[in-house]
Amino acid sequence: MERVLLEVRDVNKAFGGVITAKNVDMKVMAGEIHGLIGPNGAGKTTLLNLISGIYEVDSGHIFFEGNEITNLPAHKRARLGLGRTFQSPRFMNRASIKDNLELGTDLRNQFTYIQSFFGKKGADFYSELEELMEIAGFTFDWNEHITSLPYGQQKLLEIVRAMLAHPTVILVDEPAAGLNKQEQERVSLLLRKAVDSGMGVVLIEHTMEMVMNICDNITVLNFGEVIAKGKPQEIATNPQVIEAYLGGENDA
Amino acid sequence: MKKKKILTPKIIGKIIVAIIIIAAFIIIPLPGVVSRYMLKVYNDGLIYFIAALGLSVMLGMGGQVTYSTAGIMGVGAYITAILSTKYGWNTGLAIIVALIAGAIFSFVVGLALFRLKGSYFSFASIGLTNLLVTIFSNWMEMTEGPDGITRIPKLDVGFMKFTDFNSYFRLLFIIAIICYLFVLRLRKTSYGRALASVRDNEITAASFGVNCYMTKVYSFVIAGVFACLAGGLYAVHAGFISPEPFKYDQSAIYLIMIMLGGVDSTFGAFLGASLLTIIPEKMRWLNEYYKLIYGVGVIILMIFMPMGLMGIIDNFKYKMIGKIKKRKQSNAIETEAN
Amino acid sequence: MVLQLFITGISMGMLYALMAMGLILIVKAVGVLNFAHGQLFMLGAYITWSLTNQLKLPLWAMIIAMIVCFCIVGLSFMFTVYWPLRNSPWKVTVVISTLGASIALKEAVRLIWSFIPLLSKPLIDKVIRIGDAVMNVQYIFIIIISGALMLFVYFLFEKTFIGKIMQATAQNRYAAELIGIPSVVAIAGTYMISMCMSGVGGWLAAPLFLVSQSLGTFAQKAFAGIVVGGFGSIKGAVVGCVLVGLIESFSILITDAYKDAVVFGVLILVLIIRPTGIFGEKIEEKA
Amino acid sequence: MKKIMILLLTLLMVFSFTGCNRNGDKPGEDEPIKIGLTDAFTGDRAGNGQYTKEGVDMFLEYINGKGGVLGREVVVVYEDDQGNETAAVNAYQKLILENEDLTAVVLNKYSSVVLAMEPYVADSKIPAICSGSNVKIEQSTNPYLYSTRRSDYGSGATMAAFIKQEGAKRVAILYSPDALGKGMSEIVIAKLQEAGIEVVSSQQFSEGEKQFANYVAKIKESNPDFIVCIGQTSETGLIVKAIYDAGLNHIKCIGNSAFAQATTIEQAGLEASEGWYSITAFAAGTEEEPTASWIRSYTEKYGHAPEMTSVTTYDALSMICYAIEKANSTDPEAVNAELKKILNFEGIAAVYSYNGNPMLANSEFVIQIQNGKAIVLTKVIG
Repeated sequence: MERVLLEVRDVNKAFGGVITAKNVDMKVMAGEIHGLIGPNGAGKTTLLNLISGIYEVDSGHIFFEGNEITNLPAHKRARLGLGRTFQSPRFMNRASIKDNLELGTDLRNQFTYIQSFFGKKGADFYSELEELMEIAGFTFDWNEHITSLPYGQQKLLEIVRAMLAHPTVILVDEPAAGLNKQEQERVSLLLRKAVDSGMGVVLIEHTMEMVMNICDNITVLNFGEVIAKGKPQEIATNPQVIEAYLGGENDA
Repeated sequence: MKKKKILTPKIIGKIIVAIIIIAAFIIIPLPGVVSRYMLKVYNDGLIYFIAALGLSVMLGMGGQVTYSTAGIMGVGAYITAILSTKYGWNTGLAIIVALIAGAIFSFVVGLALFRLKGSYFSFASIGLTNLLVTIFSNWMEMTEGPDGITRIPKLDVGFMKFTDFNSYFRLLFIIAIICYLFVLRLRKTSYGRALASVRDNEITAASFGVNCYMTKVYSFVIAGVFACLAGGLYAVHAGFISPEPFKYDQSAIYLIMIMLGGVDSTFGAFLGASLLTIIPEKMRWLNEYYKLIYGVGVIILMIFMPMGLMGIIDNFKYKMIGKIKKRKQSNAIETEAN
Repeated sequence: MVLQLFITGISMGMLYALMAMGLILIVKAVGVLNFAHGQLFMLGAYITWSLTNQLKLPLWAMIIAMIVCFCIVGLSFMFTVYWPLRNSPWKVTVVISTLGASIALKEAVRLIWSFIPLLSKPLIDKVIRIGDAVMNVQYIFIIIISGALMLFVYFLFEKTFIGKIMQATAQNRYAAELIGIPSVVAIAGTYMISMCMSGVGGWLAAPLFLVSQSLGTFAQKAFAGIVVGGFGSIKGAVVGCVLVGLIESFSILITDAYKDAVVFGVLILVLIIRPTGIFGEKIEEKA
Repeated sequence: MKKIMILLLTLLMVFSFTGCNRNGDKPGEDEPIKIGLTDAFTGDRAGNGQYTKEGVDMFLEYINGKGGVLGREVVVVYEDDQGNETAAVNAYQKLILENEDLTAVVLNKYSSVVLAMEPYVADSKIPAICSGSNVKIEQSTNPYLYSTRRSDYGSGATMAAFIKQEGAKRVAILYSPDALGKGMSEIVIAKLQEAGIEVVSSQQFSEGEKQFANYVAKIKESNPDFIVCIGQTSETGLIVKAIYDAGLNHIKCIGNSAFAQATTIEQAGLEASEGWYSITAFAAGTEEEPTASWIRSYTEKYGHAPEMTSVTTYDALSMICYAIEKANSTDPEAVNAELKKILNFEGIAAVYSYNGNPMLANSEFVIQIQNGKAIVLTKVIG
């Protein structure tokens, strides 16, 4: 099903003199893990912030399921089905794990505050949560403080929380950073599960091994510009990409 | 890992608390149990508690420091006083109108003030309080200026009269319980979670569909309604109001009540409110030194108990559960070992 | 009359600007507004009164003693109110502790110097006439000295190396420490300068408004000036405060009693139209 | 370290619950006669409380030196009303509820504070003598309320008459934002218009004001030939200095009683206060006996001249003791009845007599400040 979920068309963004995005084009298809790679400071996270509405674009357009969301504020884009995780996990660290996860399900149910006050409960998400936790490979005490979980588990839980919100597209920012081999495997499984249930995934990641074997399409960014697009195999052999990453063969 | 229903200890805890509350409700207002002046102090304490509850939604759940509690309390008090003395309305009706007016006023002002963030919002709320106090002290035709309004009639709702401190104590007690349950309920709703997410990080909140700006404005409205309710009840209780109790330095007391009680807990607001009304009475012998010790005490409180009394109790509970769990795990390991 | 309103407005504006400068230094160094700033201003007035009237120091000796006292007060204020809380995860604790400090300072001053307002003689007790307007010489001192102090602080922070250190510590204390800046010294320096500025403000204002506990109320006008001028920019604060002084002064044409209401009304209006103030830039929060 | 601090704080709170509360002792034959007193001992108006206390100590020294009243020692119970209406209401209720055997109460001079307490004075049925001068106190029908002052109505009329006598044509008025300012300015304006004198500007300055240059500039703009100022002692010094700085001291200026007090003259300075007129029940520089000798002994005892509140408190206490002796009992009702019979009682500040309304004083002085001294020009009676 070749349906375009998210399209970024000719987007530019600069902070003062620093150009972080220069006429960037990107398309994310349904049921696809779209890799977004590039050296540090290439503007990957900034692009994610532009898509999720944290920053406003200087020029260009962003389309979500066909309709334009360029000038929508961040919370409206989230409500349309745009999920997001962050480089370092962001939880309400003085609240319990239950409250943090329910922040995700609130996004799915989208009840008004008054409905929620008078006890309107969404569908029971425990079974779904158990299924996802099986993939994530760890359990937790429901009322425990989030800070009691180790870093790796927090990263995984952040993906689970984003998935609980049933987004159409989920933007994942370096989920495997700082994780051991086994946990990285879990991340791939989770993202595969997300794609199987119809979500589109935009994955920023540095561990090439993971990117190469789970991504369906890849866009490469360098200094805010798209320098290559295509299947993982094409990208692996593309001279420009190698040069951008390794700083060129003939350098000393 | 499903939500376990821990039956016994929590439920028993709740029953004990309920018994204490009902006992206090019946015994304290009985004549002779407490001196008439102390009863007046307890009533003041309950009124401050209601205002502090409103602030606990904004500060405790939403992380927004505001100095406008006393100012908006003044709005409620003056509307109630003016309607009941100058226009002869029934006091109960006047309080209800004060609530509605307070909600509208807080909404409009909230829209303006929340264009600012962090400390700049807090001290813009100081500007708001000063603006209100200047109006209270200079609009002689309506508010009688610094002389204040005297002889505000007691609450007389047809079938029930609350003329003396004892009956008024019971009314305040019930209203305080209702407000307390409302805020407790609020924490568990999607609004409570949205507000907590705004407190911890607005960007995360936005990416979960929370409209941070409006969420903060709604919390300002809730705090405003509670403050106006407290203001109206205060006017009727004291029978006299002047601009004095609604000034900027009075607003500081509500903030300190929440921090003393414990910022994260609704019960903390009650603890803070009752302590800060009873301690000044009992510390009369300090007289002119009282304020100095009070100021220094606030600094010490922030250094050693940033999460307030309830913070300590929670830590204590948390450590205890930690110990029990460890003991369970250690004997689990022992049983496995042998 | 308009000339008189203009002169009074400018002179009061410069006084508020002096306080605002001290306040902004703390905001830049610590990230939180110091709610005890008005009381430090008042403390400055009382200290200088004691130095001149009780110790009978000549002017030049008094100025040196004054600066030394202000540095000591600035340091002790920092080590009691800010330093123990520097690592607290939640900024509100620092805000409330400055609140506690403002209450304690007001009472301490009342106990040491008693509550009867004290009279302090101006440097030159003369009044000069400009057209039909009149200006107390003390105002000229306020304008000159506060102008000089502001330039000094502006250069210190923007141009000198020490200024760079202080700004670096202010923006990111953790990173500054990583590259070897002793953040204790930098922040202490900022607090000392801030106290000197508000202390000098107190010294200059005392002859005009008597030395009393209610001097602290000027802080709220200085706050208003900072918002009107723009977040955290030193230029913005000075212009904002002078504007607030002028608004306050000219508001007498429309109302006599509601003067303060006009000032704070304008403050809230500015918030609605241009929340970042005149010079403030929109602050992009990093994701 | 953290543990010790928490322990200390919780101990502090526990201790505070069991804190000592004074129980009222029962009246007996040799028990001291208790008179209540509320005034501002803290807050911005705390200076007033200090002068009141000095007046009380002088009276107690005098009366107990003479063997007290009815052979019993006289004692004064203090309560701090912080000079603001809300704290005053609390303080008064605390005073009454914690001391059941009070014979009478002395209140302070701030009319808005007294008016706030007035309903509670009526409920407790204990005679209270204040030193407020507001018209609302004069019109009060509360049988237990008295004042050692002449009402603003009287002083306002005297002020207007004096201005007329001085041949003024254009009068500017600047008044404080409280009962005193609002009340008195209305009467003065009414009386001046009756006498055909034009009121060229009338301004109410904002509360806690410090910068009067702009108000004075507006007065200068309306070029008056007479200036009337009404305010409390915390502002009067600044107003006089502002008028002097603006170069208006060639214009005659008159103020209410606060402008005749020692603190005002000291704060404004000798040149600035030179020539100011004032309508006051008491002036520290008066030569009138017995006031002058009392002032000398006061200044010897405390090292500074008394304020009006010192002498009005002294007179209030002496009237209460006089009524106790006449009623030969400390029962508030009996003492209250005696207070209603007071006629030409020789006080320090004035001659007091009850004639139907709470205002006991009916004499006042028109004074002028010459070289820092308040010189009595005329004495106004009735």
